[in-house]
Amino acid sequence: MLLSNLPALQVVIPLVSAPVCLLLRNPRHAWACALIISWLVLAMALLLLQQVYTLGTISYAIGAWATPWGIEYRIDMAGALMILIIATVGAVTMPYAWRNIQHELHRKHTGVYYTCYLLCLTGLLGIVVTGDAFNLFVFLEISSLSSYVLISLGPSRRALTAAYQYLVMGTIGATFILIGIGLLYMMTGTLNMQDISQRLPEVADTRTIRVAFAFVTVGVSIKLALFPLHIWLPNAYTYAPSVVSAFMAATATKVGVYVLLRFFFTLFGLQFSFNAMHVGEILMLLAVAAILIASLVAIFQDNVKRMLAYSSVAQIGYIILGISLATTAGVSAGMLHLFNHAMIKGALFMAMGCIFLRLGSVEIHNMHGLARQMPWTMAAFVAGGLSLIGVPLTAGFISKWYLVNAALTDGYWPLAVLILVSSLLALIYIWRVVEAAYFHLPGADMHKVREAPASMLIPTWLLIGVNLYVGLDAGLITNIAQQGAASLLGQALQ
Amino acid sequence: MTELLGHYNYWIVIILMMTGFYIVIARPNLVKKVIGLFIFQTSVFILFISMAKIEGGTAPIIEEGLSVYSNPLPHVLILTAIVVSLATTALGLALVVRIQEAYGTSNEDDIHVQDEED
Amino acid sequence: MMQPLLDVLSWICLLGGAIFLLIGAIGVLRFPDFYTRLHAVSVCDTLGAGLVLVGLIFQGGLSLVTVKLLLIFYFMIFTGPTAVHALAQAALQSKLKPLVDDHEPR
Amino acid sequence: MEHLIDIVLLGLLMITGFAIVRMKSLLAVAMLTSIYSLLSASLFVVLDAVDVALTEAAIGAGISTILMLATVALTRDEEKAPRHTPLLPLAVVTVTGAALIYGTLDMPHYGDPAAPVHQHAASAYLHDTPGEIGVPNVVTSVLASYRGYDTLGEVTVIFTAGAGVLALLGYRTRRRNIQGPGIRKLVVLRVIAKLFFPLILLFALYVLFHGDYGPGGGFQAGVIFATGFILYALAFGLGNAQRVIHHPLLRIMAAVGVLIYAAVGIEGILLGGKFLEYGVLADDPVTGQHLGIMLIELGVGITVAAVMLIIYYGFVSRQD
Repeated sequence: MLLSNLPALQVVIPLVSAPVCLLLRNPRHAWACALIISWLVLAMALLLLQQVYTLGTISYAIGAWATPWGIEYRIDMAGALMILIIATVGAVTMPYAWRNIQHELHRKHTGVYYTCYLLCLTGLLGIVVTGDAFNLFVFLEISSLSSYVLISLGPSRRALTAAYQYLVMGTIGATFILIGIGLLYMMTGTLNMQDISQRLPEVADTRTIRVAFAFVTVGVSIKLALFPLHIWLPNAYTYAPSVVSAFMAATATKVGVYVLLRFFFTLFGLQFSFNAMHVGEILMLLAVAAILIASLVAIFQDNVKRMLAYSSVAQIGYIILGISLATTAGVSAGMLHLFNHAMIKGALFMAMGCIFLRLGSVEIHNMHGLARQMPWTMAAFVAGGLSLIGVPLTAGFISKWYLVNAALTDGYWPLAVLILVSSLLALIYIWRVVEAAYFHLPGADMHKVREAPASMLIPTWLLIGVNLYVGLDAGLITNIAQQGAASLLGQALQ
Repeated sequence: MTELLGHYNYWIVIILMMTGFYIVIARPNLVKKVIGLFIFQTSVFILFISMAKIEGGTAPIIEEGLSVYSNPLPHVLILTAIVVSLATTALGLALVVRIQEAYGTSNEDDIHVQDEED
Repeated sequence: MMQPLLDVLSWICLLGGAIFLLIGAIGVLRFPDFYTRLHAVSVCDTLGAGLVLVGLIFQGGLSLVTVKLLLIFYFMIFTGPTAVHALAQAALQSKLKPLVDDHEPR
Repeated sequence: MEHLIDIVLLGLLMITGFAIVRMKSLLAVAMLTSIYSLLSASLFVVLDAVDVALTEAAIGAGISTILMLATVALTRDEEKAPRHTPLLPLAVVTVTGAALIYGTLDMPHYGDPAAPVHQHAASAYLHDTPGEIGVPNVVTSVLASYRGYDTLGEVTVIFTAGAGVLALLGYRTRRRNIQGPGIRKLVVLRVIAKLFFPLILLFALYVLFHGDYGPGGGFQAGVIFATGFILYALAFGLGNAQRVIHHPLLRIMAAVGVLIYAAVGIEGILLGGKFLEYGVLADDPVTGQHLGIMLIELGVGITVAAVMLIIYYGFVSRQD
């Protein structure tokens, strides 16, 4: 009975636990509640993935109302993979959060932090699972509103302005999406994504649908921080509490990419999106610009969190690059990189959290000689950094390899060169940190710095472990990504 | 001419939407930006409600003797969206209050100057 | 027999209410300072909206609508003056001087 | 006639919108925003969206205005001129607006009964509601049952806002009742507030339980309920209001409302149905629908009222 209701429970259980968390006055209880729920969500995500793997796409009618009238939950392979990413990152960051939150947040905020975190988790899961265009908007707002709060809780006052900037841009994006959904509804008379895609061909050649497409694309691009709409991201990730940066960098923008995939392939269809609207060319240009410019900017950052944030913009460029090819190989490479980058960035931001806990700063010039004091943390950073660069035997290499292959198959050899060049840029900015930490003489106060606590190190290494495992044996995850891409494009070709 | 009469409602609504949008992106005052967002969103609501209207229809509350009702679905969507807009406004204004306390100003340009000095 | 009479009565009330509302609006625009403008506003609240409501009651007849309209009327006659009173007090406390005629009476 | 009212209201909205752009005094802008919201509520009535009108009037013109005024009181009232000439924003707005107007050209005409929106799902809602749900107000039936999951999301959004304001502004309980200057001293206001306070609460309950038959429902009721307490706090001071409903109670209420809603949904699963399937709650599906709608509207009302007060307390407790 519960198993057949898994799609609904996947979202409802974190939703219900959020108000419960608010009621728990003791921060430790709130943390325990959030921890248990996070791991439960991960268990459910694995079960769900297994169900989708064996049974194929799952459809669940909420309230038992038939599809165009009620709201449908629809999970295919791509969705199941996204849920797994969100659940993994959530489950891993929660044990890490306890020390980090104690250190970076005022005590009176800790209880509310866990509530907002659970709400954010709910929102992100809800976006992925839903098959209804308007329901997507509602859960998008749940995740956005809670992430504005999470970011604003950061230790410096600039967290407030970063959150405000994100709120303004995020709301503009959400309103654009709402306008797009409204125009789509106006022309098709339905909100169910499958239903819209069936009714769309009749009206696809109207100016209204074209405008709807444009608005949805721009709105989602703000949410996923596509260059040049990324300006909210560096500040938000720099000034948020470290665990929030890790969680958001690994999930929020990724879910944005997923929404874009849903709209392009499931809703509008490959034919309309790429052949009629030529969105592929535009996305490819923006992705190339994102990769080059953001990587270059990252090199000149002294604050490592900000550097990683710019690197995120570049990595989103890679993912979008894969999607812009609009082939099964390209999209599956994009999805593979989506998974890998979530793991890499999560681990790197968590390593920064460890450093901030002990050092009180994440500026490169304060990190001289840090590797001797915090060997495990810096080793995690190096392992993650290598993966970010795309060195063989790491996860980053696998996804870049598939990306290059996909580009070459379509005859875009300059893209392969671009990926190589940008990997060199990544090498430079990662090297700056490594150089400071390993090859500079330690500063005067450095001997006081101790290694980070195990409760923070183990989660960091868990994500690094996933990275290294994928680097050695990418069979399963590649298979899932390919199936996901095939299911997305398969729907689009129908 | 019918083209013009058929869409005048939407055109005015678009002007309203752009008024709000303009306030958000052009004005440096943080309170006014939130107000701009509010205007922008409210105008989008009017767009949705306009599309629900049927000529000669009545409110979608079923009664004896009536047969033409306006479309209830956009009304439901907008009820949700109004609540979302309130949530955004409340959070945005709460952030402005905190920014005012932390920076002593709620003008974007002044905040940038202070951030540069840090 | 009754219906035309009621219609005429309700139209008279509605039009009268509209005229008073117009007068109130002109007053708000034309009066020289805050306190005098408040006088103009109160015309809208009492006679203007009141007459419109009475006109609507004639249209509604003996039904639930009339009860609701009477309730609205009840709210209006309480809240209107209170709001004006609060406004005037607020203005006075923020040291807004009323405009007075300083000329000696001739 | 309807078209005339429509055009007049739209014209007034445009004038108000432009005035908001031009005005420098933020107090005036906040009041104009309230007027803008009230005008759009009137427009919603003309466009047959009575439920939306009630909500917009209560939320947009009511609570939002209070929050804006509270913020303006805490920040500086005057707006400074922007440092840059707004050429880029103007260009962005022009392009966006032009794109939208381009998009309208293929739209179905305003009020056209043959438009696709009126054909597919909507006509089924209107046709099936009497038999499947048994409430006359179709907006309520769609909101609470057909798309009840959206509404759960909506309650969660409001809950998120409450938690967010709690995190950002916190709260301070007043032990003593600070008698600030200004309108709190007014005897007339106090008498009227005392007179109307119970009536407002009664009206909130009416809106809550009459939502099946007329405009209204949990959201509107919750906001009206909160407005009653805000009036009380304005007239008698925040301390006295907090003595009536204190902060821990508000937290519990905000959480309990969401939990009631979700519990109704999970009860559906436990009784062998789908999530949020009300039909299984009673022997007769229509009775089950009634029961489900009643319970979730109650949950919505409780959460909304509590969150509105949390937000209000949060803003006002910063005032000193």
